[in-house]
Amino acid sequence: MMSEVKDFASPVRPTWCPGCGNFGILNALKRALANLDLEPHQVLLVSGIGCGSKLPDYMKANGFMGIHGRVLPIATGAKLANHELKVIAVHGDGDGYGIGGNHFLYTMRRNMDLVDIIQNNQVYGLTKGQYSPTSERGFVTKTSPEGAIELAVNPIALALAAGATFIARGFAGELPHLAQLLAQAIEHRGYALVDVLQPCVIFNRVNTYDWFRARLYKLEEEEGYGPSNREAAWEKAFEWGDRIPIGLFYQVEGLPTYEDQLPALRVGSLVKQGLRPLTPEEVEALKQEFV
Amino acid sequence: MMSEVKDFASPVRPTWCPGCGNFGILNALKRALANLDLEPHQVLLVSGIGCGSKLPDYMKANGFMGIHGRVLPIATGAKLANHELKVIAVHGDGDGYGIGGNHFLYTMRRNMDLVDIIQNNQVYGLTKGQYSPTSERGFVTKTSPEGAIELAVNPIALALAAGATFIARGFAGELPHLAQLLAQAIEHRGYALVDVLQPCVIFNRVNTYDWFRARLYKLEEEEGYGPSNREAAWEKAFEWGDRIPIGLFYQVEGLPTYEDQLPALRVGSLVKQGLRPLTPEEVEALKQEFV
Amino acid sequence: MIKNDMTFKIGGEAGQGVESSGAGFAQALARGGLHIFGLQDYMSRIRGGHNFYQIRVKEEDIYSHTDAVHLLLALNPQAIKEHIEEVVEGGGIIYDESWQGEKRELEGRGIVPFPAPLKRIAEEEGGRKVMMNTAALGVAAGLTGYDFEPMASVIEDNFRKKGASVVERNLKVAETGYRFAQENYHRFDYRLEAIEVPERMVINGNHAFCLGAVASGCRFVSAYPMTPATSIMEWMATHAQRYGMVMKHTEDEIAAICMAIGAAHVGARAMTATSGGGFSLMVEALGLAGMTETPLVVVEAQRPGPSTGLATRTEQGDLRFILHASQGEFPRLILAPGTVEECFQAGARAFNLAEKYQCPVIVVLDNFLANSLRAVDKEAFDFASVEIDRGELLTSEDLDRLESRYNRFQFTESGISPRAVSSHPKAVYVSTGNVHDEEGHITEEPTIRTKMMNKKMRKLEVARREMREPELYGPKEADITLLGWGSTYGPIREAVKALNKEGRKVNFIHFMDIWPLHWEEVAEMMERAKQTVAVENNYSGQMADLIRTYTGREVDKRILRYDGRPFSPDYIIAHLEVQ
Amino acid sequence: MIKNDMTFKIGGEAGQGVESSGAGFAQALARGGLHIFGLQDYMSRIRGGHNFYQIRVKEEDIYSHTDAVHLLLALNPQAIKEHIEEVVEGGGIIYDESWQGEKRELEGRGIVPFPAPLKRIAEEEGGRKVMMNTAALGVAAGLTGYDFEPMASVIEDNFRKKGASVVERNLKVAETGYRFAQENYHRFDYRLEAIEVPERMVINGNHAFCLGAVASGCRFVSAYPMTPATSIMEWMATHAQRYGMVMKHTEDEIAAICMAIGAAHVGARAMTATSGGGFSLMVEALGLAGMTETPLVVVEAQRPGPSTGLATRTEQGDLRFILHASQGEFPRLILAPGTVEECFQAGARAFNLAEKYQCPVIVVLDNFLANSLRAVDKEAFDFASVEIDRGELLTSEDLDRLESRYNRFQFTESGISPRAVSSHPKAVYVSTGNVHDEEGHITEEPTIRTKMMNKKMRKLEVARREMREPELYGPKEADITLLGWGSTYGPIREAVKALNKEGRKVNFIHFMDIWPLHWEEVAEMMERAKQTVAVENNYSGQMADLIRTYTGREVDKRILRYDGRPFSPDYIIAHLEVQ
Ligand SMILES: Cc1ncc(C[n+]2csc(CCOP(=O)(O)OP(=O)(O)O)c2C)c(N)n1
Ligand SMILES: Cc1ncc(C[n+]2csc(CCOP(=O)(O)OP(=O)(O)O)c2C)c(N)n1
Ligand code: SF4
Ligand code: SF4
Ligand SMILES: [Mg+2]
Ligand SMILES: [Mg+2]
Repeated sequence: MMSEVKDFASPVRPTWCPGCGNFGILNALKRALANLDLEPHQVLLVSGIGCGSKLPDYMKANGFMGIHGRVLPIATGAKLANHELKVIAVHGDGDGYGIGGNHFLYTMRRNMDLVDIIQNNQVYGLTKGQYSPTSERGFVTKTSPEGAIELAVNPIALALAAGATFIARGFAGELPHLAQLLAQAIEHRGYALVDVLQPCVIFNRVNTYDWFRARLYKLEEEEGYGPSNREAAWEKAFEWGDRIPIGLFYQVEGLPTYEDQLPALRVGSLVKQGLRPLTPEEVEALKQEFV
Repeated sequence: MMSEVKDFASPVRPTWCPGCGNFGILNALKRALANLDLEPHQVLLVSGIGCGSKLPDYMKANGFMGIHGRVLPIATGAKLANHELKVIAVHGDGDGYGIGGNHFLYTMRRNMDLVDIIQNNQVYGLTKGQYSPTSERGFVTKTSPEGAIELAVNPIALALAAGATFIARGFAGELPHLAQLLAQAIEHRGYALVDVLQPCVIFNRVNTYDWFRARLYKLEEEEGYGPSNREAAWEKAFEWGDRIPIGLFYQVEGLPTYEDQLPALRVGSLVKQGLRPLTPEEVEALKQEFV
Repeated sequence: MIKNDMTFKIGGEAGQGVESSGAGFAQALARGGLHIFGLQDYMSRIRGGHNFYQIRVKEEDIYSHTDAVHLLLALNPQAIKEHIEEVVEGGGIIYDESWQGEKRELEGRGIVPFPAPLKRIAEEEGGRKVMMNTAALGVAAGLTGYDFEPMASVIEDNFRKKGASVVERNLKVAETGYRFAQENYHRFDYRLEAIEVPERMVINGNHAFCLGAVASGCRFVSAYPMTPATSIMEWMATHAQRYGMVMKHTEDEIAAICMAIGAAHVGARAMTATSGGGFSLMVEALGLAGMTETPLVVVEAQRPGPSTGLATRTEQGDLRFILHASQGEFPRLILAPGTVEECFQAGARAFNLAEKYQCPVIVVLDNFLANSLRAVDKEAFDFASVEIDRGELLTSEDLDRLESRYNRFQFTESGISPRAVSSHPKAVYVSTGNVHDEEGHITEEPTIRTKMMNKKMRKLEVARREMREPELYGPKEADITLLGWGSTYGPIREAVKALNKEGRKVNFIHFMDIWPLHWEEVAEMMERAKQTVAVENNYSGQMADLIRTYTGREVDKRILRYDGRPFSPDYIIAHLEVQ
Repeated sequence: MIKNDMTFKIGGEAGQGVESSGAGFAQALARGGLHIFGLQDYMSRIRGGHNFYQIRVKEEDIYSHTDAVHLLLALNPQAIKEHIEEVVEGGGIIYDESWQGEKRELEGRGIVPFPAPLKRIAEEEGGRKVMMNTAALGVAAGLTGYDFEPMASVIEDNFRKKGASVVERNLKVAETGYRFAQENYHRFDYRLEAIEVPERMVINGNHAFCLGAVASGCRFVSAYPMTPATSIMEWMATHAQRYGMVMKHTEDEIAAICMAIGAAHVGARAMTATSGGGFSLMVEALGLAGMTETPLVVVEAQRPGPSTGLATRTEQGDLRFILHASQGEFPRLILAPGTVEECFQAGARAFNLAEKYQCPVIVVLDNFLANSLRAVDKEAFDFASVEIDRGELLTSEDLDRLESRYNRFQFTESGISPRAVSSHPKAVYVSTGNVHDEEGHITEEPTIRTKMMNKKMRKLEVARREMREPELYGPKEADITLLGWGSTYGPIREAVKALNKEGRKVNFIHFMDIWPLHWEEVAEMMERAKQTVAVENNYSGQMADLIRTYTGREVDKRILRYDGRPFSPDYIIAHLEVQ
């Protein structure tokens, strides 16, 4: 039985604003999972707090909506305990690059086998429009009334510096392309970042669908660009102006994931191993350590 | 009256182990301050928790020893309230790149006018030898009995990705060179990272003085290398093997600091502005907003 | 005919401007000299769902909403479904004429239907459907016979920033609605009439706190957005430049409190504001402020927990947490204002208390108090009486004269050690979260530890003297004594008033300062009371437990509400009856 | 001649191996069939300063150290200065022969001086000065007439990892010291003699907890180092592979608790361990576990606060904090074991309780209990009785048979909703920290909120039934009843024993389970007691306050210690006298 997009349909109607970029992400994700023939129970979506982080409620799949900024450690714990699950993190730019920034760095260093989808609307949506880590300089919000004065986070550059093994950027307005990127990310063994440009039609009146459409181009279509060159990726990471690249910036394959390197997991996932009383020999060995 | 190294002498004797790299850092810092003719009351040292973070107790200068990992926000608050103080953060690699990693990213993005000295011994000293974010792969400790399996943090690369305007690496065993770097960092307007390789003679038996001496070379002496080229710095950032560079990797001058961009600070520091009752006009204006 | 005593309710979905028009209407009523209480209710989403705004209006000062609705402004059909039960007989509902089938049901219930061409007016006169809210307000004003003038002035003020055309179109929409009502409706029992009084402010708890804070010289605010505290940092952001403040939106709440500690350490009056989830992240640094004796003000605006809970709703579930947050023991002061006046005072008092006792001061609000609007006389906020008292803070001149070594943490009888902020050559010292000696250096000496702990804790005894005793409202002698703290003040007060009017003998003890308290006084108050009933917006009755801990007296009954909704006087009265 | 009843104290600076040799010696005594209690005391530094290790030894089971020292092993001159006052008349001090001027002072106090060539033996026989500690142990064994055999076996075991040469050199050093003592010393009143008993374990609270946890199937540990909890994660790290566990040293404590939540959510028995400062950072996620009903075990090994406080010392200052940590209200279970046996049991019980009640279980330790060594019979840890009870956990087979929709948060009478872990096609659901309905979806419905809150809180009532009642030690009838919780068990028990021996009538109520409790039982116990005295290692008497909150009974007296040092029986007795 092949799985289909509709298998991932939730009974809950999204509360997102009409036109919100999150619809595109939701649909692309369903499509990617269906294309890979995954079923809802094989997937665990972990999210945080924010508009985008409500996604797991709007999709049929195992879901855990945690607290703001802590998506990656929760996802990591779940993956380490049951590495047979496809664990997909999905959260906003504030959640992922802001309050959760350190977990982001650490998860990349570990090469945890997770997909990390960032709903990057360059603003705090759910709290009604404050500037976010990816807001551009000068972006006026309620907490930056004279315009943001911090350099915007560059997730691609950071990911390169931190050793991520799969680094991509998608656009919520380009469903097939995004679905394709997500499928690649899910298939990648190791940490996979998919930063998704996600228009917020309410609080970000600068980086709109049109604004992006006028600037975006696909790396796949860029003459001579391949995702295996760290230096080239580093250069592309800073391209954010008249032209903005989407697609796969960088990928290294074949590196061991964190889970691969844990001896206790070689015999199967922790959850599969189940629980059993210690054998008398084990008990004796434990006691003997202290005799 | 010129200030001298001994002006910075504290009555407290350091509790560091004999031979600890922190002695070199302490002495270099005193020398840098004296060379710049700064006096103890003009400086505020902010530290966290760790062996190295005890430094402010061992030096005469204003000091605030906070909690583990939160050095940079405390330093930032102090600097924003009194930007006439030279605020110098000093903390371990676990404190700064580990638990405090996100504050590190943010402080760089802000270009806060702070000096950030990291006592990088590649291990947790005070808690008696667990691996740290900068521990090399395979490093065996009590929490990595089979060797660390995370990619070591690359502070130089991260700093480049996050937009730091001054990025340097020193060595605790090279006092004059380190003192010189620290003086440059203190004079730099904006955020200045000085990652200091600091041998821990107790818990790091790999990265010893000798190990470093056999590998270190100075960027200043490197033919054709200048600190103004981000691409060149990016390349050097990954050099960690038979040759390891120390010195100034990267510097951009002339960018506004965070404090420069805050309108309320133009008339002087918050602390200088003092406290006064509101004028009747101000009171009326405030009330009128709600009428 | 009932004059100047009614409740409006505006209902619709997020994005229809329920809150902004509700708040605007409240202000228009206040400009007409009427007292108002405005209650905001919205879901945790940006568009859609169901929100309402409820405005109670009266000639006398009022402290709370009440449940009965006299005029419902339904911005969509769902609003009728949601609220029809609340509308009294003889009350009315304004709705768009296009909706079918409402009329009969309303009439069956004795509710007067007021269908009006809201959508048409909005689109034709304003050019945007979203102006239905303005149209409905116009209709409501017309229907109740209220002056158009105050409404026009509010529209002008509120839309000014968006440009003259927006102002004009809104005015036209409102006016058309107003005229439509006057021309078409004839029977409605409720009327409003502007009266002559001095100017009034319409303000919520968060903003009232901000005014107090600015008055007392707040210089530094670092915070991270979290409902319902966010409007504090947002207000501070827009006022930072003019009032010489820095407002820093930080990377998280840990950074927020730490920056405030850094700023306070070097001498700026500093604060942060958050809700329970953010406060959870601040807990470690709160202890640092305790240990380093850093003056720090923290606003904790509660919402229902645990965890994310109900993000846009109200609860008083964090009291015990706030009281005990962080490892170890250290002095902290806790204020829990109950009205906008007390919020203003808390803003003004908090920084003095923090600097005098060199410790964290936590101001406990909640969504209900933070967001509800009340009209108060401009004089209710007594700026002139706000004194800035920095306690034992050594000036530069004091320090110049200093002969002996400066001991930042000197053992003193009061427990308060004269404070110098970093930057004077004679007062160069270290502060640390480790146990330290008088000079500030790290020590592990047991006797110093004990002495330092005692020194710090003595500050609480001194502070206790200036904490406000619980306040008694109502008759001295009563059969029932209600107990409340913080934001429940309004609903309880109104319940007590109503009950006594009915001939019952009920009074009310309101705790606005929570820690430290003179517990003997509280014990005496409890002793004098016949039957005590705690009224708390939480599951367990946290204040009741606190009273038992420190007085030994068990509260006789607890009326607890923890569904995320605030108490109303009606709710309290109803639950008082069922024993 | 006093046989098998004495206290050793080894003093020196960090880096001299005070702790390792103390622990080794303790083990050697236990191998000789003696009971020991080993108290560790060290400063927060890696080298230098002053540390000591104190070993009390006796033929009967002992639960605590006592103050009197009978033989001091001074590894440096400072050790004599620090501890001379504690040495009894007739006791002795072993020190290096090179130190001058000690002899006369000792003799003046009736202390026997035992100068020995410690340094020379260490350097000549062992090749390293640091082996002075081994030399001193050898001397001590020789002096007290203890068998050399058990000591040799411990040296062999402990140094095996470092290679045969290190073992051999240590053995030679010890033996030389041993012989030196036997040949040179003749008068000393204290003697030790090995006796025949079954094998005993020498273990501290942290490791005892680990054994219990592993026995009950702990599969996942994520933690960040923090004294005094670190040895838990370190022990787990070295045992992970063999016992099928993952131990993750995380980036911080927030990640630590969150990873454990993630692991627990998908079905692994998961825990984290920290001290107060790290627990502060876990507070937000603790509430998440509460809201999502995730089974989670958290060890909180206390040390003196606030803030960094005294990092290597002991206190019981976090009880109220732990009880109320995180915004809002949710069920949590709190265990506070008092002995290594109870630590083992807590390890074994915690995971069952967490899974049965689907909530966080917090095990409260402190530095004193975490690090003190005690000898116990191997049978004292009853692995065979450890049952794994996962509560209402639906198996794959249960789910295969499921006919209806799976409701993860079903309303049930017990409050416990049958749990399925993510990965079964018939139980695909969402969990959230928001208020949610039975299925797990986010809701803001007030009635569902109230019902869900009630459902969750009902679990506490069920759990209460299996919580352990406070335990009475000593005579049923007594003039004084001491009250304690957690780690004070040992010292209080020994004090009670001693007092009754003297003819006083004293008993003791020990709380090892803290929350939830049958408070009526506690009230009755309090009722039966004549004079009650709380003995707590904190400033305010937190348990005494708790008792008052839930029973209304005020404790008559509080003996409080908060200088970072543990109680000894002597201390308690002395403070009981001064009224
Ligand atoms: C600890 C904590 N602090 C603050 C909040 C309030 N909060 C909820 S969502 C959010 C930010 C949302 O921005 P983002 O992550 O970019 O998500 P978006 O809404 O834009 O999708 C904040 C600050 C919270 N829930 N928890
Ligand atoms: C919140 C918190 N967690 C854990 C600790 C315990 N702790 C103290 S220092 C330290 C790490 C020290 O490593 P590093 O920062 O590299 O400093 P070093 O000792 O190596 O100089 C830790 C984990 C703490 N003090 N606070
Ligand atoms: S506020 Fe923005 S991000 Fe949130 S749902 Fe609406 S459009 Fe989407
Ligand atoms: S343990 Fe290492 S870092 Fe700490 S004082 Fe000793 S040598 Fe220095
Ligand atoms: Mg966002
Ligand atoms: Mg380190």
